[in-house]
Amino acid sequence: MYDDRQEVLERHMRILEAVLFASNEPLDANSLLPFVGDGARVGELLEALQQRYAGRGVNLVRRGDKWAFRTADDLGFLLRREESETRPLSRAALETLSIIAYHQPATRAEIEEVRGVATGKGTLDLLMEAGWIRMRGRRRTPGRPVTYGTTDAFLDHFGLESLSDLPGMDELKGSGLLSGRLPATLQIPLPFDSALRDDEDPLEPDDLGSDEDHADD
Amino acid sequence: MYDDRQEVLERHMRILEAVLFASNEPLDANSLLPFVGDGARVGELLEALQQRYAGRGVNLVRRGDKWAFRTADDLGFLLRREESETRPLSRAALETLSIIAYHQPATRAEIEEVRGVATGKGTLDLLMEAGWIRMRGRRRTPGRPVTYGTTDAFLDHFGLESLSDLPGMDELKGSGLLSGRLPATLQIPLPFDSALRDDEDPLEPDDLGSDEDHADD
Amino acid sequence: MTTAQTDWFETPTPPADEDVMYVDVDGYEGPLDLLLDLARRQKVDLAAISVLALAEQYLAFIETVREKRIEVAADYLVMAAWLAYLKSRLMVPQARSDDEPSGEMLAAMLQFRLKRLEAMRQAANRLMNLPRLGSRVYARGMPEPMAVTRTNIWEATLYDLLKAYASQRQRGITEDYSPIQRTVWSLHDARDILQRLIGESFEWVAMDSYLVDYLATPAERATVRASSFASSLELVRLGQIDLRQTETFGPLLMRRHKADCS
Repeated sequence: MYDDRQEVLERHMRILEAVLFASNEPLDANSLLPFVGDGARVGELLEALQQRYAGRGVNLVRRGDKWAFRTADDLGFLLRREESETRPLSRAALETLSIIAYHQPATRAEIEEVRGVATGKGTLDLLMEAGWIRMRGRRRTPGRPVTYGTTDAFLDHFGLESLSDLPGMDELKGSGLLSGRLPATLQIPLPFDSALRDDEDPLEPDDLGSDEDHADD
Repeated sequence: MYDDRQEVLERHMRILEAVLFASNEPLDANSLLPFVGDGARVGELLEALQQRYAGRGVNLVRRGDKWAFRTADDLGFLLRREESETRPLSRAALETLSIIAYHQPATRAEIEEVRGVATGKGTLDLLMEAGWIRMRGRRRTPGRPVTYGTTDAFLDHFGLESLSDLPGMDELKGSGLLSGRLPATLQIPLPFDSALRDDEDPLEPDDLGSDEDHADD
Repeated sequence: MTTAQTDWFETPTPPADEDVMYVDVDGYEGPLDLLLDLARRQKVDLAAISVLALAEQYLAFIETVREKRIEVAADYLVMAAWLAYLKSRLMVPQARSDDEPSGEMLAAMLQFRLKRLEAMRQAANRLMNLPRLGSRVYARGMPEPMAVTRTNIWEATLYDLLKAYASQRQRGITEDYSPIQRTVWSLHDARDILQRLIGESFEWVAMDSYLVDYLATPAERATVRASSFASSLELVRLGQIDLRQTETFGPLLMRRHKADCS
């Protein structure tokens, strides 16, 4: 009986291993489920598989809700390739990205408030096109501005398991730089990773046209 | 001493694992050597790595002199998915099919004459693919055009016991599908239902290749 | 981490003081950026900078720039105005009744904003230094994509099939059909014509003889006869003509009614 169970687990792990290895995009538990059958506990299988690959040259990593095989961090120096000259992000785009990452959900006005300068529409477009940010919803304030947040592709690109892994997050929280300490105009929301916050409304159908392309799904 | 050696081997295996995983082409031992250092025995390392992955969902396989990770053969089916989509038949296809049903055996020219427009090859292909029509033979006229007829799958799909169940002129009028005022010259033929008609020759061996797939079986 | 990506962080290398005057405002991403750069040059912790000194440097800087070039973005001027106000608040002791925020509070706000911007810059820098996918971490180099075989299942009902057949068989016919335009003699016209033809003739003449010109067209024959007959009955009723038929299906004879005749 125990052996049977063990055998089924092994078979399921092989299957997940094969599917995740084959894909270069992270996959979530739901899209893996059909491969192993409805009864299987994909979450547990994935964790067991992650254990098995811990310490190897290739690791199973979690990116938000998704999982992917990636080369081990510490081998990066060996694997560095001649990178085809990818255009580095502009300073404006970098700052905007980090403000969205650390302050999300953030409206354009909030981003501008932190940077002290207007954000060109092109900057947000560029980050959306890169698949790193997405429109999350609308802030329940006058004008109902769109709120921006990061995507799972952002987590994947920067090798983060979740937003709480953002470097320096605790420090920033501790120093109050992410929390509003000063008058209401300076209030800054804490990063918020779940569906919608109290003061957010879902996007409207019209918004979605341009949103869908960038949504992490 | 032994432990040190073991540790070095482990480290080298991790490196090869990562390099082979990230590479976009199979690699041979020589191109792997620089990653682990000149002293290493890449061949032995690769074989050890292959051992380690034997039986897993992903295997290290050798292709000539080169090595690559590949999904285990027995799991290849995981990477194929069949999707079927139910789609309504286009008007052109419906018209062509109905002409073939009533006028069979019908050549393409005859179909076009009834429809009054040219029938794309695609339409006939589609109906063959659906398994509803088949090539019956060749008309004994100049050019020896192929004659088309319906299949048993056609009868099955449309719930007909035989072609004689297709409603005739009076029934079509009775159901309102044909208007009552039609010139006497308009005739609705009785579909011809058996193997070959007097003016038909059997298909030639060359025809059969493409016919067999669509034959009613 | 590629070198290019650190550019923004490294390049605002504190220029020598005399260079400051020649720094193009366009090189700064807004007044806050410029202020942060000026604050960095105080070479103390941002928490310990002298906001008053910072305000003075900014105002002096903007003044210099304005002397050299006329256009300075409005943002910079708004900030200059705000800093001038801040300076005055810091220098003039706060009156008791004053509802306005104190100079210290304004200074703290400015300091907070500078620290926050600086923090975000450092965060961006740290983010870009992470082992990023494609720079130090790699995905499978030879992914084995899922092959999807798509099969179409065609759907049609017998009704669709019959409708398609019937409609195309009728298509040509329906197009050819055009209602025949019939010329119809109105009763009124028929009466006028009859009266004109009969005129003052008191001889019995067959109706068809009168109408011979009009009966030549087969399509009109029926309407000409019917309307003329109906009109003749009306004329009889009015006592204008006499009408006689000597045998069944025989010709209809008509003549002008003689008023004095009994």
